[in-house]
Amino acid sequence: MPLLELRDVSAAYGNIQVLHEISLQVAEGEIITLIGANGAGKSTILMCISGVVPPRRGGIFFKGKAIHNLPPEQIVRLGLCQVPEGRHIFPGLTVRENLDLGAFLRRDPVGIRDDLDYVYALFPILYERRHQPGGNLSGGEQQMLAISRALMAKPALLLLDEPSMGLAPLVTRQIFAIIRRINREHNTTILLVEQKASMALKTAHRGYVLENGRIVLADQAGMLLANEDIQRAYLGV
Amino acid sequence: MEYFVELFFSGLTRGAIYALIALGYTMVYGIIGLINFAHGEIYMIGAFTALIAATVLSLFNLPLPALLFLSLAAAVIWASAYGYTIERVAYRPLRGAPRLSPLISAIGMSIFLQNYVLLAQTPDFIPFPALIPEFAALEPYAGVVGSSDLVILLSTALIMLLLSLFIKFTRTGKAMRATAQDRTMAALVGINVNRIIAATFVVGSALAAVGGLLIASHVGQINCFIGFIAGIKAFTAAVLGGIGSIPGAVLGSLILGLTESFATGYVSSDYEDVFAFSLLVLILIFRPAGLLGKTSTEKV
Amino acid sequence: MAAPNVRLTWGDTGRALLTSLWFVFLTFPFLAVKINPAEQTVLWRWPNLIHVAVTTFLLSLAACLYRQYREARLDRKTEDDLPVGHNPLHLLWTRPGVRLPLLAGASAIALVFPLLFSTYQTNIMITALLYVMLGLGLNIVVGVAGLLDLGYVAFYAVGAYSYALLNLHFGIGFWTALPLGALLAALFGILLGFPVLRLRGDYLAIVTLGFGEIIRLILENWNDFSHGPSGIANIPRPGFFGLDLSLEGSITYLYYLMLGLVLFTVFVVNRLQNSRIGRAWFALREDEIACQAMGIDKTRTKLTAFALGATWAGMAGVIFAAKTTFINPASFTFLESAIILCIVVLGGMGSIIGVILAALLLILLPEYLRPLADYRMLAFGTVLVAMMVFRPRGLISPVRRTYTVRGRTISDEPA
Amino acid sequence: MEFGGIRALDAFDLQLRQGEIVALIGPNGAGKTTFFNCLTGLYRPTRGELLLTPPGGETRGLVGLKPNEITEQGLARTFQNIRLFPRMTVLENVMIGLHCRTRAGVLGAIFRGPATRKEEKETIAASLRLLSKTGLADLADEPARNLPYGAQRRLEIARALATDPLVLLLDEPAAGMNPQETLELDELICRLRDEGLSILLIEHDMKLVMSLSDHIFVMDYGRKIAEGSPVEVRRNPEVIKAYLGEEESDAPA
Amino acid sequence: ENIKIGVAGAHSGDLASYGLPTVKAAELVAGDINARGGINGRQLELLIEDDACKPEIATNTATKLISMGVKVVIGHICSGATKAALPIYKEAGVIVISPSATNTELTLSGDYPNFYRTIFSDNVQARTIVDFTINDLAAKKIAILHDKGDYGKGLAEFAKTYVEEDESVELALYEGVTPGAVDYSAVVQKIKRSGADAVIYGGYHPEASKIVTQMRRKKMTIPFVSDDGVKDDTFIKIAGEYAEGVYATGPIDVTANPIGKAAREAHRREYGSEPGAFFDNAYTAALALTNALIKAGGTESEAVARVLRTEDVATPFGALHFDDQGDTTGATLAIYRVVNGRYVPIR
Ligand SMILES: Nc1ncnc2c1ncn2[C@@H]1O[C@H](COP(=O)(O)OP(=O)(O)OP(=O)(O)O)[C@@H](O)[C@H]1O
Ligand SMILES: Nc1ncnc2c1ncn2[C@@H]1O[C@H](COP(=O)(O)OP(=O)(O)OP(=O)(O)O)[C@@H](O)[C@H]1O
Ligand SMILES: [Mg+2]
Ligand SMILES: [Mg+2]
Repeated sequence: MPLLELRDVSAAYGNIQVLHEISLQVAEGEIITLIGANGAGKSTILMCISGVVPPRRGGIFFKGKAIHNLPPEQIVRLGLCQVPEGRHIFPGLTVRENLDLGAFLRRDPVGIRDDLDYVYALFPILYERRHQPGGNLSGGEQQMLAISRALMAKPALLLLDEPSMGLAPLVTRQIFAIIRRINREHNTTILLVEQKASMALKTAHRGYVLENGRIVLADQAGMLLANEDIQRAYLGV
Repeated sequence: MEYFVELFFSGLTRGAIYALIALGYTMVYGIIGLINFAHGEIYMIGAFTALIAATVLSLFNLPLPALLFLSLAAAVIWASAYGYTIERVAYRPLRGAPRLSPLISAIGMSIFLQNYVLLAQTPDFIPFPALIPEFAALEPYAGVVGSSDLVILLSTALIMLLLSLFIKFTRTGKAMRATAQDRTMAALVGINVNRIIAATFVVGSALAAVGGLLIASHVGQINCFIGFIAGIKAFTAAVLGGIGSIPGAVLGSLILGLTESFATGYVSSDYEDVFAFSLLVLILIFRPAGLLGKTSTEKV
Repeated sequence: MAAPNVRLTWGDTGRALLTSLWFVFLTFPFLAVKINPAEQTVLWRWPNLIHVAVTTFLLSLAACLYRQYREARLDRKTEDDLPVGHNPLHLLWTRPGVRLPLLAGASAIALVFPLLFSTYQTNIMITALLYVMLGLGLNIVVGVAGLLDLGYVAFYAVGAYSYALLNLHFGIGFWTALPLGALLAALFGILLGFPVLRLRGDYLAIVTLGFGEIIRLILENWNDFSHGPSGIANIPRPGFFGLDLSLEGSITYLYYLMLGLVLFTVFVVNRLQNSRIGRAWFALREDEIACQAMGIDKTRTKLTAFALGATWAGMAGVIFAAKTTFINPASFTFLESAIILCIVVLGGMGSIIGVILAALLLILLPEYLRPLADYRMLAFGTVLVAMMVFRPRGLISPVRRTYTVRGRTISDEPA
Repeated sequence: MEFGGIRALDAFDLQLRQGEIVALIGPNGAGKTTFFNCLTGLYRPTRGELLLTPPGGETRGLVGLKPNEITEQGLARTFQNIRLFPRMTVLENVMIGLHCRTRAGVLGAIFRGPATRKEEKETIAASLRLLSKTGLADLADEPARNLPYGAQRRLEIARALATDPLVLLLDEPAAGMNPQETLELDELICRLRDEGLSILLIEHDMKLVMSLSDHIFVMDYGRKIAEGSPVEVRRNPEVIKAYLGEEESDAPA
Repeated sequence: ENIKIGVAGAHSGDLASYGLPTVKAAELVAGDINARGGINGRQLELLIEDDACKPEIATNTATKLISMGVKVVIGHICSGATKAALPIYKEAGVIVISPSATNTELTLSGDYPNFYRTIFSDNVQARTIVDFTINDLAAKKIAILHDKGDYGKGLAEFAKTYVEEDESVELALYEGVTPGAVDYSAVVQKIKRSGADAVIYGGYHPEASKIVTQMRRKKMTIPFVSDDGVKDDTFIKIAGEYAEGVYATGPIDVTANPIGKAAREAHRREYGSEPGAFFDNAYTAALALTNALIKAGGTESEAVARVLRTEDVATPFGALHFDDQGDTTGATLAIYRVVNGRYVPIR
């Protein structure tokens, strides 16, 4: 049984349908990447999974449980966590409080402390800025904060929406390393949406290609990397 | 000098009265950014419930402290229930609507509640029993400060302290602040946004009810329209102090009360509200986010 | 289309029962008990609770049905890929064949209204038109430029008092006072706007509210200037080329005058909205910082909106004074501002036709609800809430004007 | 420029000549966006000067001017976190850009005289031209918020161009774009440069930066740590240490 | 055809308690006459219209009544609303009798020949209050407060003039308080500081009771003299023990007058409650009006006016008619004092 499964999911904003019968599976321990042009509907898929944009039709199953009718907070409770596009830092809360909120549903103070140290170690700048309001961080710092906040939840499945956006090359590489690392060390399953398709495909096990709200291709990451059409369309070769 | 002290204390009392209402106001405002015109009506409902409870209970010849406690409990319970229901009926369906729509809904709610109480009870002023006991020890200072003034001042200080601690340190408090800033993201970290907003209304309404009882007992009379002016004043005070800030609400209220008192004392009470509002304009010109509001430049 | 499939389950009924119990609890102290604190007596009114229980039970069942119906409809529409979430009134209005006949019919009725109806009806229609004008004026400030003004009534008062006082002291007539009142109100708008327009959102709201109160308090307290709370009486009605008009005549005259002014307002507001300056207002409402970066002078643009809005309030004030022939500060309370704001929001911020509909609705409704006596305001409050709950975006949502033909490619134009 | 004790910008200086593309790079939080904000008048620098010399004009100081005045002087920008007018149509967004180059006032709007009508027509035509230049012409009547991310970025550029600038400031224009789209952006920027526009670019996409820039400034902690041609900068050990990281090929395997 | 009588005033909202007693008085009087066969066989029909005490609504009310063919009106209740409505009535030749509009200009300005009232005007009441305060209470320094309202301030203005005219007394303080405020201690401190030995208050009882309560709590015992708006039993209930000794003017006590007594009994019988504010004035207005209609044999306005001006009619306030300005002849004003929780007439 896959950890996450989407069956024929359709979604719309108002009267514009953006997802058409999306089906995909994510097995436990996998890193899956979702690539596609701007506006293909990648973020919308993540929002559907998290329950922010409820799908109009189709089913979403997490750990075998139907979640397409649940509100976001209950989905999060099941161990699914998203780093949304645009970061969504709580601007008036300090960096530390932002991180605490990531662990909102957790009740193990010791574990939370450890994880806090862990993310501070990953991103020392956050430690430096821990008493500063999140809204005043630079774009890249905010991205680091958003990822760290999600890590604080210790999710079973992590949804990452363009985590490298706005990050310096050095940090981007760091982020991908971290993705691999948490996947390895914590066995966190990851669904990754990324524009830097080559890096994403190198990191992921499998990938899906999305075009105009439809999945047009699904394969092992290596195969996709080698696919010429993909190279032309998404890798800028 | 004595006159100054007298005016100072009357200003303080007035300010503390405003603060009792402004605290709940600023909480609700802080979380959904809604100028909740119905908050004043919740205060009125609280005061009325206290009166009704006190009248019913006084049939049983209870001692004053028991009467006070039970009326307070009734006021808090029902005011919270009304706050919760209003949120449920008039504001929750409007999440995601344009910013001004809930404002209109709030105005409608406020009109509705006034007239509901008017029809169910009476449009006239009715006497409110002195539920706050007179302290004999204060008798010599009666010219300056009365028992109810003191009780109001102390309650305000206590409530402010508890509320600040609650907001700053409890899980619910943090969830409230997070919800206030980014509702989608709050949901994405596992906060039940609807429940947190409802909780905020319940807490805010409970505070309004406490205020309702204390103030009505101090003033000695209520009718179904007292909420309106109270709401406006609380709103002013909350903005003055920096909306969403708990100590700000109290500070704003005290400044408002003192201004009015000194304006009356040294100039004329004809223009006390003019002074109050002018001060508001002046302060906002120099501190556009209120006294304790955050003025940091927006990050772009 | 088949009727959507709605049915009530036991669960729904149970929920309705709980709701009704909740409301019984809620209303218990107010409806079941009636106190007479003076005599320390209590009157128990148990039957009231039964009414509450039954009414809320039925209402929540109805609400449940309505929800199901709506959901069913939504569902089907996505299947057929039909537009969702559109508002029937709006759809009707934008349908090509409907708009013109509707407009023609409305204008025909408007033209012959005084001939068909009694003086009284004409009189309240004048009031309604007055509020249309106020609503359209405030619409510039709130609906278009997005500045929340809770003290709009101050400018209305400025207009009314300019006419009353100018007439009292200098014998200035209506037609001279009309532009003067408008001008004075605009001046006040600028005066207020200068210091406060850099405030954001609700901070602006409270300051404007305060300003409205200040104006009213000054009018109330400064007897030598404004005659205080007892007001100014015997303000002349507008003259008609020096003719003496009967009561009926002058009301009819005022009606047509008002109709003309409303048309003028609609014309002006419409042109403003679709102009360079109107675009700047819209943009300002969307994002101030981006606006500045695009070279829009924030302060000046806001001031223009503020002053223009005030101008209309000033004019409406002059007419108000001329219509009632008596004014006192009590006519310019916050509630008045609130009602005008309701008109704007209910109309669907920024939509002219919406504002007109809302003004007619909100002004005529209480007038015709008058037989309900004390239940009138209760009903009014309920209507406001219900309207917002069912039409959160207002009666008619404004549509952005489009400048190109949809689907046409323009890439062949010179780059 | 300081924020409550944090010095975000520290004695930083930079020159940009006409028709040049200069890139500004540096680690996250280095103060690049802050520099833009100072340039465009959103923040007021604590010390220092900003000078603009239009071709054939005299040098003018920009410090102390309001943001809209700076735009009028010929500086236009895009934002790192997109700031469009979401509920206005694409075309209108661009027309707003033309606001400071048009004149019609309230009276013009009401009476709509021939001058106003002409101006309005020209505004629309010019906006449409800009849209086709940025490849958005088909979307002219969409509300801006319905656009996909990449298109929104291009719309921001179109809107900035509409203010008829001498200098265009781009804050991470390629963020959130896939490589293919980035290539298109590359072309667009080149084209703009060829038309004589000077461009100051903040970007983390090194491929784009290296291929476009005539000159690169590198900053860290608000200070300049290096400058030079792309090749020089790429080799600079300090830049590698602070920003680029050890060379490792980004290209697909 | 019925004779239509308009009854206009505030019948809903917070001011309803001032307007509804008038409706009841009119109903009682009209009911009596109709029971006796009406006027010349024509029944009286009451057209009751709410003006919410707002001038702008009052004009609508007036036009509506005129549209319905009304020739005589009992009302309006508030001075402002009355002033707004009067020009409309004047033009239509409608006669208006108000039970409660006290503004002096209504009669003294001469602008409204069609207007009559059965209540004393502000200047008369102010005169009485000031005279009483100076002569009977022997006050030397007087503080005058008002509630900034139409009624309260109008009265206070006159009181101020009269106090200033009198060389022997000093105006210690003249100030408006904000109605609805939660606390008046600052004003009270100010009175104390002014050294006043009596307070005259123009306004209604809610504010009066707050001010008196705070004065007494702050151990200020100087006399508090107020007006008809305070001469209300609610005032005593709310101010409780602090109400003791407060003076207020009001219409003369009608409980001894047979007509007044009968009217009040009829009210109790019919509505099961005690009559409210201005009931006696309204009853008087209704009696005077119907008497004029009977004597004039219809609603012809000149004839009705003549009767009103010349012929005495028996009312709860005794036999009276109206003077040329529209005020009643004869004394209708008395001074009361709170003694043991009740208003007792002292003059
Ligand atoms: N709130 C919204 N309202 C209306 N349409 C929207 C909304 N959000 C997204 N869309 C539209 O839905 C489509 C899919 O958007 P989505 O954000 O999922 O794309 P994406 O694949 O994540 O693109 P990107 O790479 O730019 O992030 C786009 O055409 C977009 O315009
Ligand atoms: N308004 C502000 N208030 C407080 N601190 C600020 C503010 N604006 C920026 N800062 C701080 O200044 C520093 C520089 O921010 P800036 O946005 O200029 O970085 P940047 O170079 O653009 O980084 P990135 O590449 O991540 O966008 C950051 O550490 C940020 O926290
Ligand atoms: Mg996306
Ligand atoms: Mg930046």
